Amino acid sequence: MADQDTTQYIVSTNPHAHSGASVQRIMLDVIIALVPALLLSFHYFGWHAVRLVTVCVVGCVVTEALCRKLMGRDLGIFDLSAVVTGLLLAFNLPPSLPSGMALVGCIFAIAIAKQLFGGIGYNPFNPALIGRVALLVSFPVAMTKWHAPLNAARWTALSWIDGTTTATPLGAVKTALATNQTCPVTWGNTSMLNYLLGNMSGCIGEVSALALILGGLYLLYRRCISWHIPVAYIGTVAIFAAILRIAQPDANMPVLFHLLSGGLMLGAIFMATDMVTSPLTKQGMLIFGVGCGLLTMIIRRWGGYPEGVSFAIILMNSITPLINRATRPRVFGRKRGTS
Amino acid sequence: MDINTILITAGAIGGVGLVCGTALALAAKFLAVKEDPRVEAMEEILPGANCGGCGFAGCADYAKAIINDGAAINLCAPGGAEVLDAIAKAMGIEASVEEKKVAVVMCAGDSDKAPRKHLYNGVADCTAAAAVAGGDKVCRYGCLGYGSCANVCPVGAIEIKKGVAIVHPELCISCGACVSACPRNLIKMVPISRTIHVLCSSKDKGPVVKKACQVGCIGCRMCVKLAGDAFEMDGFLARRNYDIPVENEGIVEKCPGKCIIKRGDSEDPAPAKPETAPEQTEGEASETKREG
Amino acid sequence: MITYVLIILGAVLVNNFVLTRFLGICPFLGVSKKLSTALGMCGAVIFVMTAASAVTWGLQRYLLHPDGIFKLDLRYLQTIAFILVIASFVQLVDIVMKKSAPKLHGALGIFLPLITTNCAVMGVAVLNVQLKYSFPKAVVFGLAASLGFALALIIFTGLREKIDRANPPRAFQGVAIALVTAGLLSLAFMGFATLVK
Amino acid sequence: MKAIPAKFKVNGGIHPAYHKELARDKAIENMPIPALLSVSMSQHLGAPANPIVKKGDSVLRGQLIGETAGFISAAVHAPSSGTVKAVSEAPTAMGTTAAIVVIEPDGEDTWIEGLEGIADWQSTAPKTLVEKIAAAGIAGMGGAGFPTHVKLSPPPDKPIDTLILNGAECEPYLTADHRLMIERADTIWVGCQIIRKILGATTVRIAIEDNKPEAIAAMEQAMANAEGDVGITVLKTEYPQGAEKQQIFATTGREVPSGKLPMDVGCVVENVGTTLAVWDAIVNGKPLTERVTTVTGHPVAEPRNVLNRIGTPYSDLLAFCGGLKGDVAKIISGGPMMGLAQPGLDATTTKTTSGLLFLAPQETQTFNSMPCIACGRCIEACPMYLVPAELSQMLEAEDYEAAEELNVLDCIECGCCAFACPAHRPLVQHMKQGKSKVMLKRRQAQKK
Repeated sequence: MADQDTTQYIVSTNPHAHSGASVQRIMLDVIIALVPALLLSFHYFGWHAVRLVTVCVVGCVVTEALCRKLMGRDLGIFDLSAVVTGLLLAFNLPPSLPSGMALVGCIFAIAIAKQLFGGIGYNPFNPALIGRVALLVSFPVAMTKWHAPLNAARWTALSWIDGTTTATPLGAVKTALATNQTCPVTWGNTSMLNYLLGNMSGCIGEVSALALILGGLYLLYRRCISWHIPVAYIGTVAIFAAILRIAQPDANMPVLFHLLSGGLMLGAIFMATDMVTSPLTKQGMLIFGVGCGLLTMIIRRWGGYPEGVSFAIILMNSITPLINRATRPRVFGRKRGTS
Repeated sequence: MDINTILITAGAIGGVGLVCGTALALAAKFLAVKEDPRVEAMEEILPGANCGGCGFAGCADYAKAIINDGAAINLCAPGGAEVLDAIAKAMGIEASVEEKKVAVVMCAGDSDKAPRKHLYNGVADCTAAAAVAGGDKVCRYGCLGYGSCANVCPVGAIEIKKGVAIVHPELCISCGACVSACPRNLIKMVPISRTIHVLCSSKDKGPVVKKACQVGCIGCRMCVKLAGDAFEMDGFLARRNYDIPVENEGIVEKCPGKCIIKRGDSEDPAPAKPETAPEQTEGEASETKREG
Repeated sequence: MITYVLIILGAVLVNNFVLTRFLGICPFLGVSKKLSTALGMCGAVIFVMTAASAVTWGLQRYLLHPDGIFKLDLRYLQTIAFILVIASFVQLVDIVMKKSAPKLHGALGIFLPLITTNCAVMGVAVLNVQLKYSFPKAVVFGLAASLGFALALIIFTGLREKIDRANPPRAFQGVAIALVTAGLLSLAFMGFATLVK
Repeated sequence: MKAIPAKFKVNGGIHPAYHKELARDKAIENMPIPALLSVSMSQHLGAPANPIVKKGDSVLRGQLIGETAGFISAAVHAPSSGTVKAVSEAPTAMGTTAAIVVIEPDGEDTWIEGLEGIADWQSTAPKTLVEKIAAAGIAGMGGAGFPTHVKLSPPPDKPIDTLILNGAECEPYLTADHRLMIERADTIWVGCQIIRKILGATTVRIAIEDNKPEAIAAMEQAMANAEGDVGITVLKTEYPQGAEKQQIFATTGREVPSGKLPMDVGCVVENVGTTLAVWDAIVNGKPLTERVTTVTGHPVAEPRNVLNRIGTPYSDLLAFCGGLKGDVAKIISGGPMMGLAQPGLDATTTKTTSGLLFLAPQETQTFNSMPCIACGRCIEACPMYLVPAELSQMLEAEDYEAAEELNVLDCIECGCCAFACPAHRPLVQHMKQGKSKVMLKRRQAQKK
């Protein structure tokens, strides 16, 4: 090294090598996993799906940029987490929701549920779900106006004629339970196929269970989520539904109905597994999944709302710090419990 | 409203009060816990800022220490003279009043004058930076400018300007938190009336200092010759003896190392409170400062 | 038996005293810094609320009510009498805790005597009267309400330890962000609305 | 005696890109004596040695130039014959400053007389053997640098039944131990028998990772006719298999209790390089004056395993390997996982310099202050089963009591968590700061 070495080298503590993982890459993987459900939502709900997705994604990203500017922090939109929140929020909205309300949902999700706590990583609750629940509670009518998929006017007319509103399967079950008549929804393998492919009324992203499972497998392969939460969650719902089905066959729907209807697949695979708001350890994730399953079925069976997935997940989000505290691994060289 | 309804109401409520009162009196007698009244009195006198300047965990802790273990009564810096007199009167002993002291950072090597050795990439905190390869400044003794002292200062009197910490004397409440926060012990408590300082702490020889900083003390002993015993040499480093005022102010211009300065009223007005984190210049390695 | 289960479910989940009825917010925010102090507070509140709802029911039925022992309608004295009883229970807890758990007593500090003015405690007593509960129902309601308070406080303490390490903008640091979190938590508890008719 | 796969395995740990192929098949090359040798007195863990020579003295190779200062310290010897140009202070690889003896070699490289080995070491008392090792100034060459004579004299109430030779070398890029095992298998085996005799250990295991088949074959061949409970444990390749506690568990299934030492479970772990130095000291009577360092990295023209004299400047080492052919972001003394980043090439090699690594910009990890997204990958990676995610957030908020309760002191700073962290958080730096603050608090508490 003849000349006086003037270049300055980077100096830091160890380690100097890295696995190459990055938050941006993880968020990109989640977006890729959501693409199948996205395309199907366009297919089933036409312009309305396109409108809602664009409004939500753009709304979330712009809100995040504004908040970061106001807080004088670095512009954090490049980690794509706002895009993921926007997509997931859009997936939880009924097709006919006005854009203005969707924007309110974005502002609530990003500004209040996430940036107010300081940005990614600090929010205790899942932003997209807080947005959805806030909308559900503030605009109950608009949030429960459903339309049948493959509606002929979905690509031509920008606003649908009101006549074509229908109730979601879970909605019909809930009204039957409330007025304790026998539930009107029939369940054969054709309806199962429809639920699987998504040919049923509901939120634009939750309809097709198959597309969501496909996305979930991609995430599992990319190690962005682990199997613990989805399996525990869906397993608990299945067992609980089976018990109810056996106890009162006429008042309760079969297990597969509960698995494929409503927001369970979307919630269990994408919302509950949100890293920031779910427990750290595998053991904690199992407890989290079981808890979500129980709460979902309690609300579906006895609660006021037809769908309990959103409430179940944010309730379990609130318990996550306690679960983390309780499920710490045994330190190498220490007996359990001794600090 | 005949008379007996009034009597009955008063009697009813009075009765309930009586029953509860007696129950509590009995409980208080059996479960009494001795409490020293003087400690509570002392707590009232102390300002209650819990700044820890006295070295105890808070005012309550300091009060207990004064009463039980006879701790020194002039440790409460923020309280200043009034608190000192009040404690002295309460304790019935004579109090010694001292002149107010302010913190001064004994280094002026900012990013223009003192080059960096390497691109430090890690937690933006002086102690952390000093632990990685001995700090990222060529000068081994200089201020690293990552703001450990500024974060600790309860009143935000320390500002980081171009990589060097500067204490604004008029804001300093002399609690001394910054003195222990600096990993390189550059901050000294100096009587507020003294305004001439040797802003360097490098014990290296002249040529080494010259390579490390443009405003370093090269140990030429000029100040000792000119201003007598107001300065004293500590190896190759000139240190200010603050007990003796400096008569010949000319030393400030004559110092060849340009590290002796006069800082009466600080050159630039103190900001109200440093709002944003030190801005991250592109050139420097990505600092990991917690914003907000 | 089923009515008691409904009362408990109603008071703990559906109409939780803190998260739905918004009673007892100041200890809820004040004590939720550390789990150990929060548990201490839960113990104190459970004792005071249950005991108070029992005694205040008796007071209302036998003293203030027109067909009580004085045959006089003294119900307008309800608040004073109730507060008197609650205050003495709290003072009792204060003395006992100072003797048995001085460290916890120091940690709770001002929030222990503050239970006297805690609207949840007073709320239970008044609700017992309004809902015209029988004595066993009133006691179960008092216990259930305090369990609801404890549940909300423990969950919130867990959240508080996470958000204390968060990095909100300067204006929202401290209690402000805690209030926002409490708001979101009560939004979550709305899921239990109309769970129990 | 066959190589048996390890029965136990610590979960956690990571699989970095190993890049061993750069220098794995390069035989160890002897580097000519550089123009200047600056021998640092801080060559090891514990108190630096005190220099006993002054400017102008002429010294011979193997002559004592720094005597031990305190119990945990090691002697330092002149790496070559020549005159002492200066005794001053210089920055060490750690960044701290320590005394340094600068020798200008005269080229003859003559050994000092009176250095003779102990021929029949089998029958010599362990005490004299340990004294000979201490006189040779041997310190752990795996990277920690713990003085060997201290490690080989455990207190009588701590019997040692198992000796483990650490041939894992789980750090990516480094191949020094790998080459040593291939080229010096038989002398390492003799050294191992010497240490076994000193400790009176019954079982001997040589732990080698399964990505070093040639090394396993060479050691198997050298130990062909060994008797007693002797064997090679083949570890699954994973970082950090070379860490003491993890290796003891993988080889014997014993878990060293927290805050305790390997001798508390009857084991001693010794690096293969150190074992070779023990052989050299006992059989030939030679003090430790040189070691093998892997100079590697994609920007290096010809990566090599260099047998260099202690005190060789890094710049000379790089020049011997043909200088740089690509631009460099980081210079590391040691491996990429636990090595020490260097501001430049002005430090010199010591007994613990196992590698000199040059990382290209795209390979280097840059830390930033992004918040933790609780993905849990650091918990999966931690070989001590700690919770780095929560610990680092506590330490960032300076909550040292809570961190102490979560056992931050058990962290071995192996770097697995920061390696796996998608948010690029400086987790190891948080742990280091946390550990020093917690230790400081404990010392202050004891003083009161």
